[in-house]
Amino acid sequence: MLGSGLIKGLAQTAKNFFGSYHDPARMVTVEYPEQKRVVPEASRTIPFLVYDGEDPELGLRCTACKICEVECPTQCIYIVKNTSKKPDHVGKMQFHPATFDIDISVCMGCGICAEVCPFDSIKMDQVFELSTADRFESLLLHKQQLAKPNSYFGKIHPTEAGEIDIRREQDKRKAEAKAKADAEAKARAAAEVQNAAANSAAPPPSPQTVTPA
Amino acid sequence: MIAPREEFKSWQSGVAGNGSGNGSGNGSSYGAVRSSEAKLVKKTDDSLGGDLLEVAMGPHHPSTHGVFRMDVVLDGETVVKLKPVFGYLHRNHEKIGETNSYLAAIPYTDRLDYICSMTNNWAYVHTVEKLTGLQPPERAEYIRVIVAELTRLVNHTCLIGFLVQDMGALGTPLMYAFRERENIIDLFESLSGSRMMFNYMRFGGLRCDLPPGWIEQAKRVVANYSRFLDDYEALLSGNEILLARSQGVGVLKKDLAISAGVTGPMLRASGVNYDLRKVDQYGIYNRFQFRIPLGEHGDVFDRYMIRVLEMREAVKILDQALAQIPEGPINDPKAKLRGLRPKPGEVYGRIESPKGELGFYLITDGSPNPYRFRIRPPSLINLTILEDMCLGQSVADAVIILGSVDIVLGEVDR
Amino acid sequence: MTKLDQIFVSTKHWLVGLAPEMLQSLASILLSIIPIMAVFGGCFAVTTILERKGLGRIQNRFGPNRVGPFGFLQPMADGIKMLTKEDIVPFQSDKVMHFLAPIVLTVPIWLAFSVLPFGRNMVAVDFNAGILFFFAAGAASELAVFMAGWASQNKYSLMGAMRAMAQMISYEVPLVLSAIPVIMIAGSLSLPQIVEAQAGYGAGWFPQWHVFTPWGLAGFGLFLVAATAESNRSPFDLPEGESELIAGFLTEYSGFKYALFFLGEYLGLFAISGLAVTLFLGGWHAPLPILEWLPSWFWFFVKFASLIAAFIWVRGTMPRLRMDQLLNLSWKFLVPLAVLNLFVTAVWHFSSNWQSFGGLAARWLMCGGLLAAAYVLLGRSLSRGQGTPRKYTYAE
Amino acid sequence: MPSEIAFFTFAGLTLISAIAAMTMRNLVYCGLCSAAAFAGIAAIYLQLSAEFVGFAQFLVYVGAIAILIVFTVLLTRGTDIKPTVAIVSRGWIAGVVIAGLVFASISVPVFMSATLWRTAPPEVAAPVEMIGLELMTRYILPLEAIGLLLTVALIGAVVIAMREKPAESIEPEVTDLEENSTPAPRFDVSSLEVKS
Repeated sequence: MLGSGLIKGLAQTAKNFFGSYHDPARMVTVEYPEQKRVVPEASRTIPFLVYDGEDPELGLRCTACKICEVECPTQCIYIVKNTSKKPDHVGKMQFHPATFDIDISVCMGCGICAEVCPFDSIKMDQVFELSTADRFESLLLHKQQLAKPNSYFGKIHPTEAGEIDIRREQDKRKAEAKAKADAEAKARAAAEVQNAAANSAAPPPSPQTVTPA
Repeated sequence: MIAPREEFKSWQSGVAGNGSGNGSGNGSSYGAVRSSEAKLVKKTDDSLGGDLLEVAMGPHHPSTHGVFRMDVVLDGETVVKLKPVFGYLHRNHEKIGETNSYLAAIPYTDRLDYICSMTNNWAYVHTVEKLTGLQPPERAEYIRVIVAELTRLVNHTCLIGFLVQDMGALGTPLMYAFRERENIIDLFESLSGSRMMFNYMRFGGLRCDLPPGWIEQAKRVVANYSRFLDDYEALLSGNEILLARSQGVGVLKKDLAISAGVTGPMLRASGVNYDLRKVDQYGIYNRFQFRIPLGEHGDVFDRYMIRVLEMREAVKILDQALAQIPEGPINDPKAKLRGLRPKPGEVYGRIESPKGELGFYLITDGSPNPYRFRIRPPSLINLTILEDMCLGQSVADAVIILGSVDIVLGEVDR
Repeated sequence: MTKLDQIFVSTKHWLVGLAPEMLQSLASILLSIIPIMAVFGGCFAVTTILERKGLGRIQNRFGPNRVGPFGFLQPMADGIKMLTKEDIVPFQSDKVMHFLAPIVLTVPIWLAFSVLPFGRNMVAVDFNAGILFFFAAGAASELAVFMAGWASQNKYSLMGAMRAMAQMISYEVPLVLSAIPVIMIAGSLSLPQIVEAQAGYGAGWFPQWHVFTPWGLAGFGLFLVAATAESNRSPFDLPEGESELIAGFLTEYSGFKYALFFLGEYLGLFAISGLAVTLFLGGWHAPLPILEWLPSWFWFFVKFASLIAAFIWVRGTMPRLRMDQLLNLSWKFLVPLAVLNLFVTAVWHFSSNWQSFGGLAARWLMCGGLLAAAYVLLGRSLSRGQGTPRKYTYAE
Repeated sequence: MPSEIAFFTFAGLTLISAIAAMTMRNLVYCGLCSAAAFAGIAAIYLQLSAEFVGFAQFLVYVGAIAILIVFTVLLTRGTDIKPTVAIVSRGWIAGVVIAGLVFASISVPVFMSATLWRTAPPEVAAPVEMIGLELMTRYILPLEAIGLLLTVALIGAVVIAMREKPAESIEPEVTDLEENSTPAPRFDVSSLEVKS
């Protein structure tokens, strides 16, 4: 009334003016190129492919099952299955992608691909400096650009990666133990039959029976 | 796309330097205004005044909150006719929903009203849950209430910032609003991974559980928020200029509001007690003590005040929810992520989004994607009443009336 | 002390003395004009960056901080940008008027600086009717705004120009009316003499500035409000109200012409702030006798800068009025109050011999009470019930 | 000599502006040219060291009257009116005769008066103060009369411009509009149709 509200408002802005010099909570701006926010662990931008070991081609967890391609809301994933197979972490023979492309100009970073992936292969990255001068080639990421080591995954999503690593290690041990047991049983059976010359190895595990824990 | 209309042609060829009358504005002929040939329309029986001036405000006008256009006919500065034109941001949302799976529609709902992605998610999963009978566990319900009320805080604060910006306040309240919003979207980011497009809720539950320490951080944010609201009100609520600009401006009568299907704070500012959190009691809203503030005059100031008071109530709900939240699972054990194929049928689910009643209408035919996917956007329905509120007011008022409607063009045009 | 005080004056005299006899008058003129243009041109640059930084801090932002140390070279970057930008002239516009408008705006405002006393003996031209000259020079800016709005052939420009003219005409009345009491008391239209009239200290320490009297305080307030409106500053920036009229009469201007308008608006603000300092804040006089050792021009610029800061502060706080409310404020509030202030000033003048303690108190009470009562009554009638707290019911 | 050059410059400027104000077809130009003529007259006053009158001339004529002229032109949409009558017409003859008569009736007393042949008095020391004193003593009656006249004109203008009925309610004009015309559909679907 009669200007008292205006005075109150002026006091408020004055408070904010002086507060901005001593109260860091008021200044939420991050001066970007010099400072960068520490992104929370859950943060996600675009997908990437996880590989184990050193070789991106050999260690790629993806089995080209195409679930992510089907579920992707924007249909920005393009996968071509390779005809050959290679063993996965538990030693089963799996298909692997010949082509795995993600058009990140279309990708909206929803993370559904990472959620539906049964092989813990596609995960959400945290890079955000993605701008390029080339609209077409640079924004279409191929398998080589998408593949990143498991150690990187462990660095950006430590909790989730730790759980997955433990689970995969358990699977591997179980599979090894099973293989060992199988081999022993086979050997025993072989010894019993006393026909060692004919059979020397266990049959390879069928690729269809992959069961994530 | 909309073809170039006659107004545009006349806009390009016509001379804008024609004066407009400042006299009294009675007795303009409506019929003449409608003929798109004439840009300046002769008034019939006004000896003093000049002609009517037709201005296309938008779609790139600074204060139409996006690509919205108001074709206004002005007598001096008084609005005698206003036609809202929208569709510039049409993104085919409903058709995409019909071709995608049920799961794949969730990230698209984030982009409806991109300030309130959480409530959009909730409205959609609430509808599908109604269809499939999935029941989220208690912890998930609490988290939903918490994020929805935080969204309400974000939306109302930003809306007030934009509204006062439309009144010409050089962005100061808006910057304060964004400062506080930052705290809340930091919370949402640590929860869902994204700052705006959360994609957080799932049928029968949530995508992921709260990260450790989240509740404490949320409690801190909420405690700060009531302090911030006091400051915000000290800056705005008593400001004589704001009072003069908003009181008695853009009055929406109760009957008209009801018959036009207006919902949300706009309806409550007109004095109608209708809040789906009380009416439907969806989720677990019946467990919390909160009240519904009601306006009396239905003007811009009431719409502003109702939002402030709603924020204070939201803070109360948040206090209760954050204190009561139990441990437990966050997903219905029956729910599965992929391959949802509901039985044929139809369903309409609605929640009280910060802007009003947000509803999803689905017809299913047993296939993995809905047969019909329809959204009832509160922004659009509330916008249809714009002309009735703006007639007889000045063009500066039309701008703040539009601001007080609280639209997001992503939701209006879908 | 005197040397420092008169350093600019003596430098000028020394430089004029260096010039040949024939050119001395010309040199004197040039040496009066060039420093004014340099100082206030520099003030313009500094104010733009300080305003943006100040507004940023008010809004809890950093403000511009990228160009140069702390962003202080930002005005140069802006200037280069403005100069190199394409000068767009709308196809349908009136090209001559579109070109002339920024010039017509800027030139008279420069003239207005010539009568302001920036320090002891520091006034370019001491007109007998200096204050009248100031207002006359300011009057030309209205024509420029009209020319800009009309020549652009744009509906928003035209509406902005109409608003600007209505606003400037309306606010020139309270502006002049609130300056008249000062003329009445000082008994002169010459600005240096008005400053002289505020010299001295009551009781040895209390400055005799006009603002420390009831009529002066009221006049100062009225003057500031009217000055804000005259210089199109928030909350009276309706002519270019960006939320309604895009940019008002500036909509179709770009590049250097826009920069000239920008310059003109800021110079107008500076000129009118300088006048407010001269009329009400004691001009170049120090606030306390013990501070008199600081040079007079320093005090002028301190007061000047604090007024500019106040303008920036107000701009960062307040929303904008509507056109009819703006005119109502002028005609129904400021003008009656200003007229009453004339009367109060007369009362103050004729009661100047009430120098006893009781007499002083009665004089203050009478004048202040009259003004306060009018303020309350006029304010009440203006707000017409607005601002009374509203009750909101709650449904459970 | 320089003062004469200045005088002729200002006088020429004033005359050219005045002629332009009479002959131009665009009313806005006319208004602006008349403003220039006023400014020229103010300059001539200043050259005669009549500071107060010169500034007052500028303030009142350029700052207020010229503005009002262009404002009126704007409000009445005068810029659009295309003149149908040629500038030089038969009406001119009468105009020239009247102008001549007026000029004669002013110039005769001027030339007859003794002031013309008197030498210019020395410059007055404080003209503003003297003007004030004269206005408040000797010319108090004309001043009051002019003030009264202007007040009457002001009130008359307000009365003319006042609305017939006070607009107290918020939407009086809307109801009028609704009554006078068939209510239009609020949302015009046809406008959204795709045109090929």
